Amino acid sequence: MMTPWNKEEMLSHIIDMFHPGCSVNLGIGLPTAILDVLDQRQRLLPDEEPLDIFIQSENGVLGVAGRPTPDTASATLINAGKETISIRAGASFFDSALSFGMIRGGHIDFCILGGMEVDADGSLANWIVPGQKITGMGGAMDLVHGARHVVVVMTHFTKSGDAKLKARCTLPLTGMHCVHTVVTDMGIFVPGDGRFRIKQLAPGVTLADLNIPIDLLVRED
Amino acid sequence: MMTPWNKEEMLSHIIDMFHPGCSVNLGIGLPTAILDVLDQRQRLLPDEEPLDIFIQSENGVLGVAGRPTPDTASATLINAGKETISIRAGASFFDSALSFGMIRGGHIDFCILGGMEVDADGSLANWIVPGQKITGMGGAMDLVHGARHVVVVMTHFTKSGDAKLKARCTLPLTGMHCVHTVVTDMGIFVPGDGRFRIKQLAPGVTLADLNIPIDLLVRED
Amino acid sequence: MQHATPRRAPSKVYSSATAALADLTSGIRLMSGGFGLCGIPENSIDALATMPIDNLTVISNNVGNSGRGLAKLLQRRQIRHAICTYVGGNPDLEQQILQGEITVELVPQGTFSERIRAAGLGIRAFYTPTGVGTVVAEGKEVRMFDKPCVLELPLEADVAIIKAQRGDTYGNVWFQEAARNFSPLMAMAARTTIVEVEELVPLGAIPAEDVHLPGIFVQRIYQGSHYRNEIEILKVQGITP
Amino acid sequence: MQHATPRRAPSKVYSSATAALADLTSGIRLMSGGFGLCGIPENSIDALATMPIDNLTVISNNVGNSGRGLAKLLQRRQIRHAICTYVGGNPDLEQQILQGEITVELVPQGTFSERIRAAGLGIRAFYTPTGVGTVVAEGKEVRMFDKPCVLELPLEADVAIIKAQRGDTYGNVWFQEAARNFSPLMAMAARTTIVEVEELVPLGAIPAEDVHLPGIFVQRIYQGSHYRNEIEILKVQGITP
Repeated sequence: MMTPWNKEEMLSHIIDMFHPGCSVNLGIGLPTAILDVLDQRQRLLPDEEPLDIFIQSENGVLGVAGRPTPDTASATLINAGKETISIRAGASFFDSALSFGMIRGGHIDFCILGGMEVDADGSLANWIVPGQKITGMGGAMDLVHGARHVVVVMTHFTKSGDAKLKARCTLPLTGMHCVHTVVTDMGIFVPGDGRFRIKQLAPGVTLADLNIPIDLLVRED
Repeated sequence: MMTPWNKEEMLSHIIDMFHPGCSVNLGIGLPTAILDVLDQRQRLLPDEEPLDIFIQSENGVLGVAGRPTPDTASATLINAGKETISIRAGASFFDSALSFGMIRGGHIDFCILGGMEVDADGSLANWIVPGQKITGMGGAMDLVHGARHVVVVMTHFTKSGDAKLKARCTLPLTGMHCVHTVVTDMGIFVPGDGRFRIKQLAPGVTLADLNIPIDLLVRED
Repeated sequence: MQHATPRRAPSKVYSSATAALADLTSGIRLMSGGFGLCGIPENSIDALATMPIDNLTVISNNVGNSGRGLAKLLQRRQIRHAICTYVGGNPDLEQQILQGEITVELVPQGTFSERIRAAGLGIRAFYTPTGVGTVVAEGKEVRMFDKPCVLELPLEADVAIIKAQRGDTYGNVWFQEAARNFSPLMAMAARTTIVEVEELVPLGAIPAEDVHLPGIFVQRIYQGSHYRNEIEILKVQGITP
Repeated sequence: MQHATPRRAPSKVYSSATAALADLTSGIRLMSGGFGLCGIPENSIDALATMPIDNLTVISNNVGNSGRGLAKLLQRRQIRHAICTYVGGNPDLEQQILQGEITVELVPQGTFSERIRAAGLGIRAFYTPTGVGTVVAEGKEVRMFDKPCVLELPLEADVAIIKAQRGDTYGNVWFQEAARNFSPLMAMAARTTIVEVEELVPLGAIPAEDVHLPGIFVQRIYQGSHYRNEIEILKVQGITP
C-alpha cells in the first residue's frame, strides 16, 4: 500500500537539503509555501532555534523571513510572487540586475522551482503549454542557470496519469540540462545522462508505481 | 607678436565650454587643475555664484568640489589622481563598474584629458611612449569612449618643436576617432575627417606658427 | 581672457506629473519601473492616461496587474507593443493580445534587467546562459563558453518613468525596501528619465554613500501625491500551506 | 517524516587577519580592493607579508604605491604576475618588471571593472568600445555595433581581500566615501572573499536598503586594527595651478 507524500512532506524533504547558512531562492507557487512550512515549524517548536538560512527573492531581497502581521505588511516589501513578506536581521535590498547576477553568478545555493516536465537529461519545462494562456517566463529561465542546486518540486503525475518525469520534455523548455534534483509526491530523483537516479521513494512506492520506463531508472535509495 | 595662452588660460577656455548643470570628468594632471582654477575664481569673486556643475571622478565620485582644508582632508575622499578632494551638496559615491558605465553609457557631458598626440581623424595617443617608462592606461582608454564631448588639453609643441597635432598619430593609440576638441596654448581645434578645424587661435598666432601641414587646416575662427 | 558667467543649472524640478510629462508624444519607447504594483510610478501613469498619446512601446516587467498600474493605459488602447517578462494576472493585456491589438515580446527577467543595464552603461552586447535551448534563443547567436550562451543586445528607451521614496533636486534617489527593482537600471537606459518621489528633499539630504541612483541619470523630478501603494497579494502570519 | 535539526550557520567571523587568511596557499589568484592607497585591505596585506606563500597572481587596480600597500608583497617577491590598470608611482614594481621578476597585464580600468563584475555575476563575455584600435584589442574579436567593439572575458579570482568601514556578522558591508571602488565587484568575483572592517557591527545594524555589498558575497569577515588610512597626495585649498 503506497502513501505518496503530501505537499508539506514534499517541501519538508527539500528543507532537509538545506544546510545552515545556505541561500535559497523560492519560485512562485508551491516552492514559496516553504516559507509557510518554516513558519509553522517555528510555531509548533517555539523553543527550537530556527533554521539559519537566507532566502532570496529575485525582485531584489536577500533575507526573506516569514509572513508579516496585518500591521507590518508593506506594499514595498513583497516577494517575486507579489505577496507580502517580512525580512530577517541581516537582510538587504538591491536592484534586479544585481539580483539576477547573484543567481547567474552561482551565489545562490538552492533554487526551488515548480515544474510541468523534467527529462532524463535534466531539462525543465515549466513556463508554457502551447495553446493555453501565456503568462510569461518571468525569472524562471534565469533561475535555472546559476544556482548551485536546482530543485524542481511537482506532483508526479499529470491529471491524465502520465509521469511528469520523461525521457525527453515534450513542452517548450525553460532550461536545458539544468535540474539537479526532482522532488515529487512519489520520491526524490536525480536526472542526468539519460537516467533518473532514485534517491528516495515515498512509503510503499515501487518502481512500477512511478510510470516511468524502467530503463530510465537507476535505484540508489 | 604672438602670445600663446598659459595653462590657466587654456583651462579657462575649457571652463567656458561648460554649461550650468553639466557633468565633467577631469583627467589626471593638467585637466585636474581645472579644480584649482575654479577655486581661484571663487576666491577672487566671492560674491559671484559658482558655476553649478557636477565633476565626476572615475574612482567613484560624482560631485567633486574644490580642495579640502587640512582639517577636512580624508584618506577615503580622493580623485582619480589620488589627491584629496572635497564634495559638493548632491554628491554621490558608487563602485567602479557603475562609474565607468556612467562614462561608457554617454552620461558625462565633458571629459577632459591630457594628450601626447591627436591626429586629424580625432585619434588620441596619451598613455605610452615605446621605450620609456610604462605607467599603464588607467581609465584613459575608457574615458575617451562615451563622454559626449572629449576635450584634449596639451601644449602645442613637443620639446623638439614638433606639433602634437598630426596627420596620423605615431605613438600607440589610447583611442580611435574619439577626440572632439583639442585645446593647446596656440588655439582650439576640432579634428575629424582628416582635418583640424580651427575654432580659435591665441592672440597673434598665425597658421604658419602652428607647424601643422597647411592642407590639414580649415579656418573657422 | 573671457570668463563664462557662472550660472545656476536649470532646475530639474517640476511642479506636477502633468508638467513633467507634458512633451511626451505618441509612438515613443517608454520604460516604467516597478515589480507588479510595487514601486510603480503611479502619478506618471495617471497623467499619461489623461494625455492624447498612443502607439506606445512599453518596456516594463509587468504591463499592469488586475486593471491597475499600466493596465490603465491598456484600457485606453495607448500601448501598441510591450516588452516584458510576465503577463499573468492581467486580463486587460490577455484580451488585447487575443484580439491582436497589442504585440508582446517576452524576455527572461534576468536578461531583461541586464539588457537594460547594458543600454544604460554602454555595453553593446553580452553572453548569458539564460534561454539556451528555448524559444528565447531562436534566431540569436549561441556561443560555447563553460556552457552555451546566447548573445543579447541592449534595451533602451526614449523616456523612463520611475518612482522612489525620496529624491533631491539634482535627482539623487533613494528607494524603500524592494521598490528598487528595475527602476535605477531604467533611469540609466532612457534618454529622459522622469522620477516621481513621495518626498522631495533638499540637495544633499540623501547621504552621498547611500544614493541608490545618482542624479546624473535623472532629467526631471517631481513630488507626487495621493499614493495608493496598493498591496497586490496580502499574506499574513498563520496561514498554513 | 524526518526533520532536519534546525541549526545556526557556521560563523563567518574570524578573530584576526592571521586566522582569516591561514589557509591561503602559493600560486593563487588574489584580488585586492582599493584605488591607490584608498580603501586597501591593510591588515590582510600585512598578514600576507608574513606568510610563506608566493607565486601569486594579483588582480588589483594598482599593485601598491610608493612602497606601501601591495608593494610590501612585491618587496618580498611574493607576486609573480599582476593584472592591473596603472603601475605608475610604484618603484618596486618598475624594478621587478625591468628585471623580469614579474609579468604585468595592463587592462583599461573600465574594462577591468566590468570584467570583474561579469565574473561575479555570470556574464560570460561582453562587447565594449574601449580599446579598439589599441594594443588592448590585439588578438581579440572586434565586432561592429554603433561603433567597433572588443569582446572581453570575465576576470575571476580564488580569493579577494577587501576592506570596508563597517560590516556585520553575515558579511553585509558599507563603504565610506570613495573607498568602495573595485571592492564590491571583487567580492562577487572571488570564490572566497575575506573582508576586514574598521567596525564589526551586529547582524542587521546596516539598514537593509543601504547595504553596499550583500553578505552572500562574503565568506569571511574580521575587525581589523591599527588602520593607517594613509593619504597618498595631500592637496588643500589655496594652491593655484
